[in-house]
Amino acid sequence: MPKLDFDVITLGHGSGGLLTNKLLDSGVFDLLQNDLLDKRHDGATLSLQGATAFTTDSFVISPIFFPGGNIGELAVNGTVNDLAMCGAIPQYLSLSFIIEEGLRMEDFWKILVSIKFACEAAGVQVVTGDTKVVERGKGDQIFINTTGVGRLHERARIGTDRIRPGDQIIVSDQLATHGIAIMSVRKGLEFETSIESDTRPLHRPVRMLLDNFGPEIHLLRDPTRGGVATVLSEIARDTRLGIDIRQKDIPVAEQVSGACEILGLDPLYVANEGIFLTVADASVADRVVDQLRQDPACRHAAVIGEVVEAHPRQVVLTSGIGGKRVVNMLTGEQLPRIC
Amino acid sequence: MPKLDFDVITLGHGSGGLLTNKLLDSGVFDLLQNDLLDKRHDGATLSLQGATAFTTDSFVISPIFFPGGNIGELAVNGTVNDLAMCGAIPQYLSLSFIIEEGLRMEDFWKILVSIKFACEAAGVQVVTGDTKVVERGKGDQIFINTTGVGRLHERARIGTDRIRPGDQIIVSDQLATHGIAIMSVRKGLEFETSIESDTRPLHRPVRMLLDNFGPEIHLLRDPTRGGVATVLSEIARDTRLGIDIRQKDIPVAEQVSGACEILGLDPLYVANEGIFLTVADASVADRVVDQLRQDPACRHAAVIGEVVEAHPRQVVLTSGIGGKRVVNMLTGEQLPRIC
Amino acid sequence: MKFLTEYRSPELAERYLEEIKKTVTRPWTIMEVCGGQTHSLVKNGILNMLPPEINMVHGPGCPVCVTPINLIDKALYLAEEKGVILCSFGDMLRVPGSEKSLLQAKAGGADVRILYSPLEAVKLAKENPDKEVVFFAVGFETTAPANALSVIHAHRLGLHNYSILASHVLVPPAIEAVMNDEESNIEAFLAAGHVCTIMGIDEYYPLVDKFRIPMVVTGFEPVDLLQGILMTVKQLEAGEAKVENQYSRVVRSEGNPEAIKVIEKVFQINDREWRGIGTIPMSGYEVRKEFAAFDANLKFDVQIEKTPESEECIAGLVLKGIKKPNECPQFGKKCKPEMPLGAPMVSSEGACAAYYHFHQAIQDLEMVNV
Amino acid sequence: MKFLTEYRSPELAERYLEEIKKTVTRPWTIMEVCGGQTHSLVKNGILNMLPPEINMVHGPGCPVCVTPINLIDKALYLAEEKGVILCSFGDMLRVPGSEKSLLQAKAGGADVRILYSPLEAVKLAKENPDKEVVFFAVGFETTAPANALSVIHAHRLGLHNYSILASHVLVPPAIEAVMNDEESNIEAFLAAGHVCTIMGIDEYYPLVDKFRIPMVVTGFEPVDLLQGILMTVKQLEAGEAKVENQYSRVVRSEGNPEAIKVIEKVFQINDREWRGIGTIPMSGYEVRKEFAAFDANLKFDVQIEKTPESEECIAGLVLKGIKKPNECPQFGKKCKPEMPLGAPMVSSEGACAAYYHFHQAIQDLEMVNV
Amino acid sequence: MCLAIPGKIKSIESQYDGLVRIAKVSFGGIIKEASLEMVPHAKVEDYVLVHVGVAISVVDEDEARKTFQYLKEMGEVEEELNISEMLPDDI
Amino acid sequence: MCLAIPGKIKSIESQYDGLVRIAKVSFGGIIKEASLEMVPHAKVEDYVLVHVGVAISVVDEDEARKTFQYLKEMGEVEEELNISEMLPDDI
Ligand code: SF4
Ligand code: SF4
Ligand SMILES: [Mg+2]
Ligand SMILES: [Mg+2]
Ligand SMILES: [Mg+2]
Ligand SMILES: [Mg+2]
Ligand SMILES: [Mg+2]
Ligand SMILES: [Mg+2]
Ligand SMILES: [Mg+2]
Ligand SMILES: [Mg+2]
Ligand SMILES: [Mg+2]
Ligand SMILES: [Mg+2]
Repeated sequence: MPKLDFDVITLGHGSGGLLTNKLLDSGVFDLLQNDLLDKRHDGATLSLQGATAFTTDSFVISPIFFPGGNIGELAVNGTVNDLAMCGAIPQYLSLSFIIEEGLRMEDFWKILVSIKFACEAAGVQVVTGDTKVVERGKGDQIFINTTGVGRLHERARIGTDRIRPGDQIIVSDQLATHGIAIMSVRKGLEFETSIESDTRPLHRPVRMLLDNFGPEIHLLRDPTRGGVATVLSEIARDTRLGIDIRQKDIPVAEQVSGACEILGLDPLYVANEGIFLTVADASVADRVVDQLRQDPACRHAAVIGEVVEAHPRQVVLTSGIGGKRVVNMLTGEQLPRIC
Repeated sequence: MPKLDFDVITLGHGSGGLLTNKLLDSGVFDLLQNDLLDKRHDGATLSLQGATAFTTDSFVISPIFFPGGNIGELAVNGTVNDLAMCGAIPQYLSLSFIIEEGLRMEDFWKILVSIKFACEAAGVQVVTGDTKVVERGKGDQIFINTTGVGRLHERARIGTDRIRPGDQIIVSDQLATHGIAIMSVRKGLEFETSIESDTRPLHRPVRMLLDNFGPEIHLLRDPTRGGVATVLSEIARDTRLGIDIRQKDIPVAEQVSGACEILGLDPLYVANEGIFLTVADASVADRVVDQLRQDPACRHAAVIGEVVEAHPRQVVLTSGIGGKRVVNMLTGEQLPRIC
Repeated sequence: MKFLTEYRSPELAERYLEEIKKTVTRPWTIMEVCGGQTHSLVKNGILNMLPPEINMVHGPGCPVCVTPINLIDKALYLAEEKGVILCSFGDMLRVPGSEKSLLQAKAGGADVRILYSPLEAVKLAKENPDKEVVFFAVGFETTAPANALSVIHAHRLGLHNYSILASHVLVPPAIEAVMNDEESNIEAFLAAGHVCTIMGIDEYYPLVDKFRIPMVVTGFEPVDLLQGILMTVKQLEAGEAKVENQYSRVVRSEGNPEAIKVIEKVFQINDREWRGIGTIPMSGYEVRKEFAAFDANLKFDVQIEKTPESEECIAGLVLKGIKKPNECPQFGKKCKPEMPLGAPMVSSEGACAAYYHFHQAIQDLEMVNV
Repeated sequence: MKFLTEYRSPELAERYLEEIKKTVTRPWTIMEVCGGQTHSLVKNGILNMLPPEINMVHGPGCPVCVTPINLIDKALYLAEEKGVILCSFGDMLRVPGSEKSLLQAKAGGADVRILYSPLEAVKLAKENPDKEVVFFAVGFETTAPANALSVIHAHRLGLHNYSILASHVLVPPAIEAVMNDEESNIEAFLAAGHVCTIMGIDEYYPLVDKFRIPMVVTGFEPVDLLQGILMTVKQLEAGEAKVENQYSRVVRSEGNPEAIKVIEKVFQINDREWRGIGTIPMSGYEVRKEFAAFDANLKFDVQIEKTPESEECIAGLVLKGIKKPNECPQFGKKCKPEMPLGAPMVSSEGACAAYYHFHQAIQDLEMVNV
Repeated sequence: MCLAIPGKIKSIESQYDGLVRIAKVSFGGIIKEASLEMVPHAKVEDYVLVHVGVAISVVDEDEARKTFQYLKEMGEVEEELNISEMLPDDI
Repeated sequence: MCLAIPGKIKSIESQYDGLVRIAKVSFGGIIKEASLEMVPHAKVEDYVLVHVGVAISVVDEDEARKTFQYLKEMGEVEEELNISEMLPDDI
């Protein structure tokens, strides 16, 4: 961390004047340094060719530091993953902070360092940014927006319109880990043991799938907020096809399972970060799973169900004992069911 | 406004589940509709060629509705203008909301409608977006991030490295209007009369300058936070040249002047939205001003000073009575000087 | 997870199911009293696996569902007008009072918090000596010891800023009310395993005698439920009516004497209004006078007008097992989880919500237009 | 703007300047007492326009600058520990107390607000009956009527939750203290126009008699200041020492009798500590006993330990006109507006900040490394 | 109603000068605190049924087996199902 | 110290049952409220010097002219500067 005159962020650091310049020059620019990050202008100039994916997300997670990560790497990975889900190779990010006055500079610095490493891990560059500071009580320590651009993979043919009955639904790893990691440190619900978030960039396994299977990969989605249930419901709605999934094949870590039992949560509705969902042609499904399992981030990849013509626009789950039930979108926010 | 089951935004609307879908499908997508805005995916696919400007800003203004505008049009205009300042033709925006629970749907809708009109006025399309909801007391009604891409104007040769001694400093219109408009509705400081913000897109006058003067336009900057003083200080610092400006030539509206007197503020440090600053070759400066004045948004365009070899890295102002003083960056946040 | 996963065994479930099919010879109507059991039946898809002769109807055993509107309005008043930190379990926050839910009050700026345990609320009171902390203590007998303990802990800590807004209901009087209803056609009960863990099974002998119905104390996992149903059907087919305990691994005949002691120390039995059902005599708990200082009802003198319940909602009939949720004209139409008309559509233990979320019956409905 | 723009006329300024140059024959040291005048002199670049013979030195007339650390610490304590709504004028919020400024306390969660007027603070108290509102009432005589009025308004409204933390200092005793300092070499004063608007000019005759120095009551616009300087120089060159009034368009000899009445109703004169200078007898206002209920000093019994002032800061010498800001070894080095060592670097009326922001002397300094 | 889950006691502490026993209970490896005030005889390694932070019963292993033995006892199946034995002890 | 600006009274209201007069004062067209309690004789169209929301003096037009006449009176310049006349009345 650089030597600074200040140890907390104040409104002045968002004034656009001297303190903003000092904050940025204190090391932010050095840390994130690259050829395109123009320190002295409000925008970057990129040289882009052809089909380019463009995606944005704001990250508002609380707490900002959680087991297994922090809001900084989450913000990088989240947008890197959204680009990957478009079938793109992530290239450039914009980075915009909304900081609540009083944030400790030390925390801001930790977040910045995480951003740097997350960018390196994902092979992306932060090329433009923005810093705002809001009054105490008007924010929640820090919010981060990342917006990303990336070149479309030449073999990618991604779209709900490409989904056919018989297609297999594959998850890349265990469900619910991130959501439970966050919930496990929430005031009033916390556990004694911590579950680590699985936040990570997914561009590598996605690229591998596109390299190897190209157009046989019909859809990619990261089941973040709303969980797998919501993403599958959206797919069923958009394709007007049915989806069958099998509870017994859905990978969930033992600890995460335990936490869900205690809190009365269904892992299908819990938010994820480090996993993605693939809808692939049946002919390649097993090979997709085999390939994925070779990536350390996807060791528990599994086919969990398939697209069907029956019960259009509905997701039906076969329970562990063989019963069937409908799976809907998450309604409202996810609250622990205790009583 | 669409008929809805809810009249305020709740956490559930940011859950990513059913309510998020309902909110977006209630009319948001319809309102902002265009061919590229993919309702069903987390990103858009654009076809971009060659040098492309990329810029981001988060908007955290309070109050969100102010005389002459609201946060929605501000968020569009702000990024449109940053693209224009890069010498680019604004094309596509991402749009990301961080909403505090309890925001009235009516207010959200008003903001959305403003966004729509601002996009139309600026000729840009919102192609991807994100909606988060934070707990009451963890935000400030609504924050908006817009990130923009736009094709570089082929005649644009913008950069501080292109600035030479003798270059003229031109402002496109009256200073401090926006900042005073906001301040004039702040609790405890408010005026009986309201000053209207001049928020507006500036891509048209900029394009006109680039069409007509191309490489003779050496720099474009929008002096938002920190005001004209800060931007000029940055230019002096980055070019290692001096800048002379003349107080008598700096256009400020009478009412804005009055407000600055009462609050003890210097218009040079007040935030702007609807104006930009051009550093142009001396040979074209007068024609630049003439051209600008033909645009209704730039009726008060004026040469306010020039780049000099003397006093490198310093901005010196000649006061109304002919005295000289140094102009520095804004320090800290701008507080009214009353006593 | 031991003692959990075993009872989810598909092999075992299949055998119990086969055995049920072999045993059953004619239609039977069985009520599972407990909302947790309803939730498990639909979540595991059991309702569709049972032979058609077995008609499971869903009881009033969702404490969130039967909490009167008036009491929710009281909690809202405390949170919004009295500025207390109002805490409760997750699902309780979604239930609509006469105008809004606690979650909506929270969106409006009230300090409403979700806790895992009432004991956390006591900690909160200790950490916030300048604020009043009120725990909205909803529950059946199962939750009563924890709620009572919170009062005892607060008392022991000398806290003056902690109180509970008790909304406690009791199972046996509810069974009696259901059976006394003329329209009821229930022939047997799965008794609520966790309630019996506290109270034991002795309370059920008089009911079995009075109404001559089988009563099988049952657990919550799929195999538990199937075994409980099998035991019930066996009694029915044999023309028997006795109390049996499927859930003996945790339920003792005498219940949990320590828990009963704590409940009796803090609470006393009173007449109680049930949302959708009406007042049932001697069917609830209120805080004893000795602990009046911890009774939010007495501490904050709140007079809230009674609001009539929605006329469109047939929750009363659903809770008494007279109608299935999908027989309600509003089910999935004007009444959905994101916009509930009645409480049973709110809690995921509520019969209407359980049906809405999980049950195949939804296929018969117009799809939600999303 | 009428009565403002005219006094910024470059033509008029030039003629006054010429006249000053014609009049002056030898070096003179003149102090403008008021920080507002310092601000105007540097902002308009007048210091560099004056003939070299005229040495303007800058007085202690910045109320924000001379407010003792101890009082700021008190305000901080009220805001942070007592949970009051602490309001004041903008610049006051930036001044460092012994550990932090009010702005930093705000960043830390305290409810600190910037107001245009103390009368707004009374409104705030009326709107927030559950909160204590304290106005940090900083000022010279000019501000005293407004601060006093706020007390009268609050009294009239029957408010029990409003009080002021008065930090009021008086000009004539400060002039006397400056003149009594052995190191002082001041030969004439521009008296503070707005203070005289309230108090009139009679207070200055005894000072002129005692110290035999010219005293010209002067306004704030560039032409006002130049005329005031010209009038002063004329006296000096003529060997005269009298009270003159350049600012007669608003300053009457007797001052503003209504304002004086209001001040005397609410305040009484007391000995007063000035930051950087020390205690000056009979140089401040405190709230009268009759209005004790509105005196934050009495209402909140706060005992704050006195903190010694920074040893590196020579504010005392600057405020007494003995040193120029840029003669301070820390000026622009360890002491900058964004990180002030002493109060005069904070307020834009403070001599050090005025120099830092506007004065050409900055050219001689190493550039800020931004 | 009343979500209650069995977990294994990993350790026991006391609070209020020994008046109250608090256990760390593992549910599939995730640890949460539970009051043992209602189960005074519960000890480390026991499985307790926990509801809203309070242990309300100690699980009886022998009784637990009955669900697997029931069908055999009824004479309806030949062998007792060995599911219980197949499962690993909890972590 | 003490930023005070002259503005023109546009209208006068009373508060506290007529005890207090409050004016709307225009500063270059921007209107702010100021208490007239310290200037009991101030009337609409008068220019008052306002400091932190309180009018502390009525500007005297004749006296105001003196700054423009001073140099002439001193015999230093030939004609009185007519700047004051050149300026438009405030809005
Ligand atoms: S579906 Fe809704 S309206 Fe009908 S009974 Fe259930 S809660 Fe009431
Ligand atoms: S420059 Fe700073 S340290 Fe020096 S006298 Fe001024 S305030 Fe004090
Ligand atoms: Mg996205
Ligand atoms: Mg990590
Ligand atoms: Mg995303
Ligand atoms: Mg995504
Ligand atoms: Mg920016
Ligand atoms: Mg930008
Ligand atoms: Mg507008
Ligand atoms: Mg911008
Ligand atoms: Mg900009
Ligand atoms: Mg998103």
